[in-house]
Amino acid sequence: MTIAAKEAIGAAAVLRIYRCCLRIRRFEEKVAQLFKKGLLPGFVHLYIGEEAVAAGVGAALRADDHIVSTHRGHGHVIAKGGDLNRMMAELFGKATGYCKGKGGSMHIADFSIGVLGACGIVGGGIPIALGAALSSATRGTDQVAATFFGDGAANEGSFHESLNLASVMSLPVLFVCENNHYGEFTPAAEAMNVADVADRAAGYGIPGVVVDGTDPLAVHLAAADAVQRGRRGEGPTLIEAKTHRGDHAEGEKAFLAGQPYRDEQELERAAAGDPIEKLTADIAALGLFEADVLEEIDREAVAAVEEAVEFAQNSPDPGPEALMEDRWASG
Amino acid sequence: MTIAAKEAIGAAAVLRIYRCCLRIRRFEEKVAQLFKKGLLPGFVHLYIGEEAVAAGVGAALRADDHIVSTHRGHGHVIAKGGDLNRMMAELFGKATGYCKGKGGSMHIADFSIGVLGACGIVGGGIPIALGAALSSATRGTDQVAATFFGDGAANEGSFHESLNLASVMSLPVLFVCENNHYGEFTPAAEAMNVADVADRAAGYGIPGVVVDGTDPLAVHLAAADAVQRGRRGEGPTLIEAKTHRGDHAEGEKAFLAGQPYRDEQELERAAAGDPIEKLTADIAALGLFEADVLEEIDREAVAAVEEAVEFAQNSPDPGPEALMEDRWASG
Amino acid sequence: MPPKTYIAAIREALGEEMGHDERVLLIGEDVRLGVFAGTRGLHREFGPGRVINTPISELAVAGMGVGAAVTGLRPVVDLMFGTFLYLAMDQIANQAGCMRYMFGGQAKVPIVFMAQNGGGLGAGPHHSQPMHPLFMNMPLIKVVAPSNPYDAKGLLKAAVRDDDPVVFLSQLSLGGQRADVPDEEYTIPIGVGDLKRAGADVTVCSAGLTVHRALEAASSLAEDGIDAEVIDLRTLKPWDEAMVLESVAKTGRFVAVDESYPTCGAASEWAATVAEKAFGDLRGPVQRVSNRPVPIPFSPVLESQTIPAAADVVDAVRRTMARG
Amino acid sequence: MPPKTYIAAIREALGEEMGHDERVLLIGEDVRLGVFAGTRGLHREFGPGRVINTPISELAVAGMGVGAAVTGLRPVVDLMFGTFLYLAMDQIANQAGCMRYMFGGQAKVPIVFMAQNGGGLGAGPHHSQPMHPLFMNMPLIKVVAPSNPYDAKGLLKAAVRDDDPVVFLSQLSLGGQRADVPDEEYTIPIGVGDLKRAGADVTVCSAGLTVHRALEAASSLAEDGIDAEVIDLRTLKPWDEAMVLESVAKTGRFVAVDESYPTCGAASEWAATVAEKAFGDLRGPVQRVSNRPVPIPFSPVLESQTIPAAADVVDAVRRTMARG
Ligand SMILES: Cc1ncc(C[n+]2csc(CCOP(=O)(O)OP(=O)(O)O)c2C)c(N)n1
Ligand SMILES: Cc1ncc(C[n+]2csc(CCOP(=O)(O)OP(=O)(O)O)c2C)c(N)n1
Ligand SMILES: [Mg+2]
Ligand SMILES: [Mg+2]
Repeated sequence: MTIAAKEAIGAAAVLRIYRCCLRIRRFEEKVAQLFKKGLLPGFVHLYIGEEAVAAGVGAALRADDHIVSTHRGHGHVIAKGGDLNRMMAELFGKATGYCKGKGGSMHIADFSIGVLGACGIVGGGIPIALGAALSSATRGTDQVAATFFGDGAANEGSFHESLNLASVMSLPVLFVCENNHYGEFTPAAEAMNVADVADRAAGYGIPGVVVDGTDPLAVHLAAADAVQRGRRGEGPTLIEAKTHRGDHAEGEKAFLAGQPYRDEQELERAAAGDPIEKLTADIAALGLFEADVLEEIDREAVAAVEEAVEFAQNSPDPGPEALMEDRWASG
Repeated sequence: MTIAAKEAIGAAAVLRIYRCCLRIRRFEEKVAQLFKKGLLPGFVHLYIGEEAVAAGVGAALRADDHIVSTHRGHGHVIAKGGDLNRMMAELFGKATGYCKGKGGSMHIADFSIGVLGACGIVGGGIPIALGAALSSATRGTDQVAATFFGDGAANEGSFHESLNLASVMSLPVLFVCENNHYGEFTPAAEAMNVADVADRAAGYGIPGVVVDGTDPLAVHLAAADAVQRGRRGEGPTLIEAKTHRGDHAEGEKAFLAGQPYRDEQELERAAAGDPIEKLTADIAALGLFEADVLEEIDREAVAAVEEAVEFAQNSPDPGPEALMEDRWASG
Repeated sequence: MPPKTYIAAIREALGEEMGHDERVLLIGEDVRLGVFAGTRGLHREFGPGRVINTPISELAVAGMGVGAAVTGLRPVVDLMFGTFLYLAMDQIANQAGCMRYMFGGQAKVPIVFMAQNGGGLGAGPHHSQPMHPLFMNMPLIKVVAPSNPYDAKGLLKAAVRDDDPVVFLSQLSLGGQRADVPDEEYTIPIGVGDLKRAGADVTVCSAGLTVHRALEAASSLAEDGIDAEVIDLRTLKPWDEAMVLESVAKTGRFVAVDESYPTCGAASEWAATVAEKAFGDLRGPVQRVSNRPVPIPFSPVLESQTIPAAADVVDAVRRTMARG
Repeated sequence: MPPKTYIAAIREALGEEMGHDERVLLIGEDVRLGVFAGTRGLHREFGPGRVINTPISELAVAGMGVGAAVTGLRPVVDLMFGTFLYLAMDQIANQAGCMRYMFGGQAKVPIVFMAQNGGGLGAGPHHSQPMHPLFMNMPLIKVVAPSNPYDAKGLLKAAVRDDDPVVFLSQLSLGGQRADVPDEEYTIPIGVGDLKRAGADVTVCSAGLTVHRALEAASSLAEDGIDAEVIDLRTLKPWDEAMVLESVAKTGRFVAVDESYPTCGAASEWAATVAEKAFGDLRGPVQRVSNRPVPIPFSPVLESQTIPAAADVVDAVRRTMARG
């Protein structure tokens, strides 16, 4: 995408996207450290390398739009404006966490900002976004719902059924496929016989767009288009963002005992495709902000993450009374 | 399709297809009568109008190939060479039936001729065909597996997962979509936003073919191609046969209490698209057989169906000992 | 007021709740024409925005319902036959059944999953399997199974108003039942059983179709001087333990009758609870009457042998009376 | 011979069976690298035709396994976590679980579905729900749940050789266990329990992880002079009723301990059966120890409170000893 195309985005949105990328990156780097120290229970999947997707889409959404997230979901929550303290506390399993310690890394939700929850079931969150979109359609608002999922999830039945259902109901849904080329340790190229997940959109009669998922502003423009279609009542869009992740899950190297699974080219492409570098270069090319503005944003992000760790570590574990709470909404 | 293209089929195959169509038609007409008389329990879905699909595909298969069938499955069984007596007895729930009365109309199977069973779960049979194909691939034979399913089933997750899985494994599977334009009482046009189910094949990197599903010889040619691809190790094919059915299920008019659901055009198209008439015309155009040959085939079919009814009616109900039999293959 | 059928009662419940509360939507395959679950006519009344006729996609349809529920609607998702719920199980068990708790109380999931449960139709295994024990085992799913038109209406209305996920299981084998069903507003609270017949000698506990078999059995036992108390639980989870335990305290004998597979079935739960909590009251062994452990066969002759019959209940009562 | 881990035992069983019988295939997501279910290394040994690494498509993968089984292969389908089985449920319950019976005995369905069951991982609800009661309820599915490496190997080999569908549930929470596992050929028959500890006062019945909790409880009860007999069922369906009833005939008391949700759980089945068939032997009420009825929470502090602990077993034993 040319830099000219990106000029339309405007300084405020670019700044928002930059801040978001930095917050995600710094948060995740810290989580990696904490995990290595053995401070975080369970499975942890980081969003490092994929920041462009959440940040680009997030900046195209309104506060009252909904998102549904995945096992690799920290970035989505941050992009929707989530609270780092409560997210970090949740990763520690603390009572002050988003889910009071009951959900953990794979189940962060913040209903107050439209985050309908991360999901440990691959593809499990996709149809839930249709329901959020149906709600807004029923209420007559122009809210949209975005659902994130991986290349691997695109082979689940829920993907197919959901794209078709959203299409025939013309629901305002953004299907955001984060194609990081692997589902766990299986290359996408082995798990599907087409180069682009976006090609599947044609089978549902909806637009399918491939975008560089390491380019935050490119993702943003694609998302903004799709959001506009949704708000205008023109139905869903499938956006496939080609991106790269680090490890599938923290601790995987020990766990795989040295078995390799990513090819050299992919590792090189991943290294070359840092979304923050790309965004920094774009910002320079657009002549928007000086380096010190960006540095200040980074410092803020680092500080916010430090605060989050402190908040989490100083928070209490859930008490025994918590075990049987939060079960029923009715009597 | 031009008549010239059909010349390659050869007299024997054409005769087989004609015989098959007639056997299906006469069988189903009789079943309709029996159902009306209240002699058949449960739900019964007839294949009248769709004979071209089973007959055309069936004649492209070898005896050792496998098929997986649907709730609308009588025609598939006949096309694979099934025994009318045992099928009719099964519809009556008799001990001499294919499944000893335990399956009924929606669960006819004949493993001895490669019919791995009809399936009451829409889309439930699709992945099973992959397993049959995997078996032949594992044994190193060139058997193929055909799985029939409706336009409605093409919106099930199992369709998507199965096409993708067969594609990446390059399994010799014929996915035969019988698009009769309705899933129960919902038009396909409302249940999907594309004109052709075959369009979905591209999303899996496999060929998708639309064929006139009221034209037995056209279906046969498409199926024969797909079978050859499968036998050559070139993987699966999606064949979409556009066809028409009568009622969704026997007794539906009473049941729907007069609520209409098919539009006039569809009814007209259905009336115009009788596969047996089309085939008869083709046979005449090809100059293959005289009318008396065809009449004799019809008489044979009628007689075979009469015999089947007699066999079924003279057969005993399953005895009480049958209830707990056929549960475990192991001890 | 002429008696109404079970299906008409369901239709009335849906119509009334949709009329009261515009957040109530009906979603499912062929809900427009109303295949049988009593949705017929609602499309004309409420239009396609409230009665949503979907493709055949159980998983996405259920999931869309879940998403609608957590964002303020009150969907009723009609999945037609219980066995089709296997396809939607992830959305029911992992999503609807976990969201509130796993999100620390943030989510409210007021959704009803409706389906026809069990056999008696001559429709073969894929349309007949009894599903309720699976849902009973899920910790945060409620399960109701009305045995008659009056309860069907009252329980369905209560289910729609409930703020948690409810699986509403009706039975086509009860479709022909007719009973007086008031046009006036009423609901039946979830979790409260119904004492169908008072008796002194033995407590027979059941739900759904088999309540009728239990009542038949009670009549025939009465001829022999055995006075059975029959409880219709109506709600399978949370079930009315108190009513059952109170009854057993009086009768000292317990028979659980349920149309599901025996192992980990509903009858297992009832029998275990009574044996655990009312041991001191028991004067004979608890007895279970469940389906034979086979996928419901097609042949009506065989099918009728798989589902508990009144005679099976009578035998079970005699077994527990014979002892102690 | 150094002790082997639970996971190594699983790997050995698979390797041996694949070595013996070329019809045995391993199918699943990431079975090539072997995420944890003991499939690691088999790909190198047997190649991609025997160890089939699939896309993330549980339903089709399970269904492909079913189709392979009925056409002469003996697939082992690894579905990773128990909760993912919800997505494959139609193929397990409606297809694998019905085909033989509903086709009148024509089909033989020798398939093993493998998954990690239950909690203890700090992985949150979507990776921790105990699934076994659902499969126990399906009439024609066998369910095994080994509690130690020796049984894991022997039962998995038996499962692979079984001609019917078997759900093989291992537990990551047992992954660290080590025990002597012979290199020599052996199998453990499906359906036969293992008397882990003989005792005179109370029968404690369990399977999987909770067997260890039961044994712990037995040790601590022994200090107080209570002599518990501990049975490891090993197979959850068909389960060894005879062993349990014989034990209860001796002890007169029964405690069922199981890591599943309480309603219609495995403990319900065991308790109901004992109350039904050994009533005359019972000197105190049967007792169940099950999970708390909540989706297994993430926080290890909370999680450890949801799964039966040795102290819960001790309490249950005391409850039943206190009476009668
Ligand atoms: C239904 C289901 N199947 C399998 C898994 C195990 N699993 C967790 S993450 C993952 C890979 C998902 O790949 P993708 O959708 O591409 O997302 P990514 O991890 O690459 O972001 C798998 C298979 C799961 N959590 N849920
Ligand atoms: C999983 C599932 N959902 C719903 C049904 C109910 N049902 C039976 S036939 C049918 C229509 C299927 O339509 P299609 O696949 O087009 O096949 P057709 O009947 O038109 O041949 C439906 C919805 C079912 N049997 N299984
Ligand atoms: Mg991926
Ligand atoms: Mg159709």
